[in-house]
Amino acid sequence: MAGVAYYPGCSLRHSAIEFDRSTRIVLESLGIDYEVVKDWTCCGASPAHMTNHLLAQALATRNLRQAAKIGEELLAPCPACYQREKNAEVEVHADADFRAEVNEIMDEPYTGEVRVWSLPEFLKEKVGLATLAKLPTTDLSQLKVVPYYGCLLARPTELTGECDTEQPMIMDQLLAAAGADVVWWNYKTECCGASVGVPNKIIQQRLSEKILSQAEEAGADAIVAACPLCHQNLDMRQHQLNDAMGTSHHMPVLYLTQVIGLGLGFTVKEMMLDKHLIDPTPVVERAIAKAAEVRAEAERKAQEAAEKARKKAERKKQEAKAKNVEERE
Amino acid sequence: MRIGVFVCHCGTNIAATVDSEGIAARAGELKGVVHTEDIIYTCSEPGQQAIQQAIREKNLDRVVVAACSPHMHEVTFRRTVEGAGLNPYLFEMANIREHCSWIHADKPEGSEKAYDLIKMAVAKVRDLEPLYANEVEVNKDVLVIGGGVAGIQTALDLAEAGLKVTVVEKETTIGGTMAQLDKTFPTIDCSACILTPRMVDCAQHENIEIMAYSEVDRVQGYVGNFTVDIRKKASMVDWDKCIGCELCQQKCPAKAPDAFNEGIATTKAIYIPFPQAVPKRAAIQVDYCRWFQEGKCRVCERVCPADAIDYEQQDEYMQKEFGAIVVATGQDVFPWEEYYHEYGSGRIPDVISGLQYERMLNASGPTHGHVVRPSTMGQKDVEPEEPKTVVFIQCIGSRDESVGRPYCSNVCCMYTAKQAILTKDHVGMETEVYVFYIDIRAFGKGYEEFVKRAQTEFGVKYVRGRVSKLYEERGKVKVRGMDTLLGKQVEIDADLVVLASGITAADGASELAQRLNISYDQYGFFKESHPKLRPLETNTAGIFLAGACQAPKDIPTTVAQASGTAAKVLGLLAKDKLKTSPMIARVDQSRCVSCWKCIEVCPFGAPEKEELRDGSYKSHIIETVCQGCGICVATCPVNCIDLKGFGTQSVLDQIEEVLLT
Amino acid sequence: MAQATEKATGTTASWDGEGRVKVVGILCNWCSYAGADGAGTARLRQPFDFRIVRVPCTGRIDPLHILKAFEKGADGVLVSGCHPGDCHYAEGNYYARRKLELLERMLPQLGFEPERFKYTWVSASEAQRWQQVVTEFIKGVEKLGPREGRAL
Amino acid sequence: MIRYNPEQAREYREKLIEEVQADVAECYQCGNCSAGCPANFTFDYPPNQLMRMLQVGLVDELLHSKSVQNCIQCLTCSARCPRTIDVAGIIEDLKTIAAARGIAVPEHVETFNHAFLKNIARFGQLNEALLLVRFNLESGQPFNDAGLGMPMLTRGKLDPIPRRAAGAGEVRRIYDKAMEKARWQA
Repeated sequence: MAGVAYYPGCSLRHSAIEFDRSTRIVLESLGIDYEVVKDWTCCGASPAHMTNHLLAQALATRNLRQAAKIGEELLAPCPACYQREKNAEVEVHADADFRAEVNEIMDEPYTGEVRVWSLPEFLKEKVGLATLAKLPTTDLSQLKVVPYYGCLLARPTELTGECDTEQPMIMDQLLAAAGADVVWWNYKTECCGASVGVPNKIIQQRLSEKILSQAEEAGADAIVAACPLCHQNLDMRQHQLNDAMGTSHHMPVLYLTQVIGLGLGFTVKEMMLDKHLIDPTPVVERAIAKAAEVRAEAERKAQEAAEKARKKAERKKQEAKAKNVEERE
Repeated sequence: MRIGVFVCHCGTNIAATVDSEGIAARAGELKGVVHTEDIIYTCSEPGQQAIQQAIREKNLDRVVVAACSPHMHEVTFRRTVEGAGLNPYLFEMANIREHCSWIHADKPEGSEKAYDLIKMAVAKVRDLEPLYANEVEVNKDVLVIGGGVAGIQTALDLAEAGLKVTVVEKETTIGGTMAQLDKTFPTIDCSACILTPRMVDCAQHENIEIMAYSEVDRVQGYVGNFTVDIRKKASMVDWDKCIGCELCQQKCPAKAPDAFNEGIATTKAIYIPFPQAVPKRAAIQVDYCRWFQEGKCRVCERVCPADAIDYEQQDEYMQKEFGAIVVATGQDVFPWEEYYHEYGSGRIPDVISGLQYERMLNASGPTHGHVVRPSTMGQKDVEPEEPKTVVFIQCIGSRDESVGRPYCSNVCCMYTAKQAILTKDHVGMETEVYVFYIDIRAFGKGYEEFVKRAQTEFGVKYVRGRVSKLYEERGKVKVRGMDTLLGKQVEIDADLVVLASGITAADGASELAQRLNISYDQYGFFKESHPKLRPLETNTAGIFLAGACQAPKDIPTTVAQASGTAAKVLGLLAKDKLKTSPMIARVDQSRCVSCWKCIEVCPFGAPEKEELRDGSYKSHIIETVCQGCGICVATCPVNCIDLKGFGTQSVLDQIEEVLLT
Repeated sequence: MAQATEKATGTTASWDGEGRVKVVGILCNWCSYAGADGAGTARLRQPFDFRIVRVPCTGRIDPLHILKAFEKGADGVLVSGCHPGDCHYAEGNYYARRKLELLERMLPQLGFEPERFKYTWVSASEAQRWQQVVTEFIKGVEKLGPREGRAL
Repeated sequence: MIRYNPEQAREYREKLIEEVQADVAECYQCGNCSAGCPANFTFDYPPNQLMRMLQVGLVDELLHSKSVQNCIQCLTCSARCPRTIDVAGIIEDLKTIAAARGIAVPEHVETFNHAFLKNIARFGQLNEALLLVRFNLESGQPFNDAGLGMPMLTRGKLDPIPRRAAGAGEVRRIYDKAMEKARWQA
């Protein structure tokens, strides 16, 4: 498979560095060769498209142009970047006039046909659930997780490739394949208020609080997200939110690739769990330990059963012998 | 040849974009046209008289009327010319309204096109010849497909009038959806009390044969003479022996989903849907029967006092003859779980459909009429809990393009009002009852008053707005909605949420339509022949519609339509012989090469090998069997078959005439 | 009887006028013809350059009818019947499909642009679809313009 | 007493059909968009009323509304609209119009967007630390998110030393040209 262009995006450089690292490690261990887009720049995020459509599409298209130098495919792990890039892909490829308009304000024109992938879609299509399910070495069956898609991985379906905006499934499937215990809940796609986390806290706090309490309601050990902004709001701002709302949530928030990585046998350290403000390490280690116990218990039971069976057979043989003896006499 | 051309104004319907007077005048130049005339309303009495008068005075031998669609008035004008002593098949219509004046704005354009259409009609009428209808014997038995209230009503009306009726019902009992209901709006009288006596009447009527648990596999023939293949599905119970004592059901150890109770309760693998079932006979759901699944059990066989159980039973196939068919296959409830994921996709136990709630309200239902929260039902050491707050949401699968149902389901507003009232009545006036609605459709007799009662007398709170999401929190169902009149979001902690699921076409409706050769709309509802003038007939002569299979309907409308349909059937079968259309195929035997291709392709078996005096065999069309589709005409390699009324020459001449410059 | 005649007899709207194309439609009586009726009742605007011949069933259509139309100077021919499975005569439209498939493949051999012939399915309840089908088809023919050398 | 504005209604209906493929005339006021809107409590008009205002042409009121500013573009309204109207798309379009007309609404969103764009126009890639500082100054709330600074720094989640990315120059040019064009159009 030709190398895929990798677009980290601004958040993954610093605030979401663990998402970046875990993603790269997982990609590498799955034998996917990728190359970071040369001289990539910000996709414009919501501020751009809330301000000026042409600006938004041009900023995104510039990155498509850079990606085209690597190949026909672009992987953008950050859903915010993904949607901006995908949006540009769709409009620019479909509308020649608009492409011209965009090219007009860029230094060099974009002539390519780059297809943009979201992380979950990429893993599902390129690796495949069946293959992925064979790989895990660490047993996560005791880790109860609720997949949180947020807005950008669920809406609109035309961009996300999901079949349904209310019940997206890709993350569920990937997590299940990674061996985790996926819990159904009502809040997969409710907005966390990401885009206004900084300027309009009150919105973000109200929304994020609901998500945290719903996750608790569902009895989850951790929320799994695949978006730096959701993560920022749910993890980094959790204390802030507790103070503001007078709640006492303590809900770890993991990145999708961190869970997959853990399943693939990478350590808590390698997956950079220590980067989180709500440290997921205890939960994860407890789950792994519990899984071990459960397995041991199961094995013990199996042995006992085997033992019983053996004894029973033994007894039968004895009786049979005795019978024969009687008959002879 | 003396052709008369009559151009209609249809008030301004045509005249607004077509210069009827002008083109009438121009039509005089056409070959064979000896009389032209423009008339304000040609279909009116003076209009028709004008035609007849012209035929007599100018002794016309061909007539063209340029007006609306032949589907509208061809029959009318055939009668008109016949009235003036002209053969009705020497007449042709030019459709200058639906196909011209109504789709064009520019008058010169409209007039030009209308004139072309008249040219074509004139060209065709030149090729026409007098035709004479044949007569066929009529079979007076009637098939009614579907044993719901519509089918029951039609069957009883027909049987009372002395016709033999066969009712084919796919379930093990007749009664349909109405049998599931508790009460009916706007009178709140008991559904069973009205329906079950009628069901019994059906069963006991000497002229009615009920074939329950059966399906229509194939329909052949034509009006007056249909041949229908019916399959009686294997119930694994000999119904001649079964006495409906329910002993098997009591003793059967295998649980099975209870379709009649909409899945809110379970029944047994061998079951009788409900106590008043007609016929009251047991059937085995083999998918859940231990004997069929695990090869052991046979309890029912042991306990059956009539020894009616027959594990080897197979489907029975039979063929019957009918003169007319009434389709009354009803509707299904919209499967909201598959579409409304924001409402929990059916994973939230206390969110149920209207029909499920109806079963709960029903005294013969799983809770014997007690309203309880499903989440507290049928569990050990959990006391079933009555809801204190009940929320109804309307327009579920209605008026909702996002789920492909833009139409209004017609009954939900009213059944919601009814259920809201019954909730107050069953659980107590102190219960909080909310109804989220977009618009209230209370169009029927006494309906608006009924909704008003719900609001005033029973204090049901109507909230104008829709609900965006349902989710569980601390044992309640959170209802996140909007009160558009306040302009405020509302959140309600509900104990029970009832979704007013709309009406969707019955499962397999389109397949049945194809078997019957009747048309259906994009939602799967069967299409009437004309929405206003022929609402009970289909496009296929001899096949009629009754009830919700045609469009969402409530009980009063359904029953009214069902009786109307019965009247239509009686009208048809009152005659001993039926005139058949003479516009059928004809073989020129002198050119037939006996290749029998016509016999191969005919869907009706109209062509036959006829022995001539010289002992040779030539193709011959059985006139009463031919339906006039013309497939054989287009197939015959030597063009020795032609279609009367749609002759090959007439088709070519229309094309040539209109393209002529 | 009201309107004056001059306007209509004016040749402005003649079917042979500048930029006009001549398109003939052969429609099944039970579905597409009724669908076109529905479109009219709903006042759905449609192109002027179209004339309809009604037949009881597309199964009655002989490919020769279409060739004849071209021979007589049609710039395009549109055939429309019942959706497969919905034929009023059970299987007429299947026979039509077989014949017209072949014709469709043959026409380019005779030097016809594929856009000049189309056969499709429009049911009696698909008024809007009818408007769309006929409008698009005629747009296609207009792109090509009148056929050079009227004869086949 | 308000006056309907049929001209504006017509103009914007056509504009939105053209630009967002969404027809406000299709709205039958079921209120689903408002019911699900997570930011509604900060709005002065709920989404369904925005749609109504478009239907009758009260566009200026609309462009000056908090609702248009505070919409967080989560697309819940679009996803659940029974008439499949892209409500969020419509609001986004209104946002850009408001921005182009330089309509100032007493909310910080506009300030934040502005600070954000300036930031990337300067560095090419977003520098979160600087964005925060700049926004806090401009919005007059110096200690906003101050609590996050330390933990993020210690976890290497903040980049104190801003570096210009290679593409920064082009981003700046794109920014200027696009904004120029918009101003000129408005």
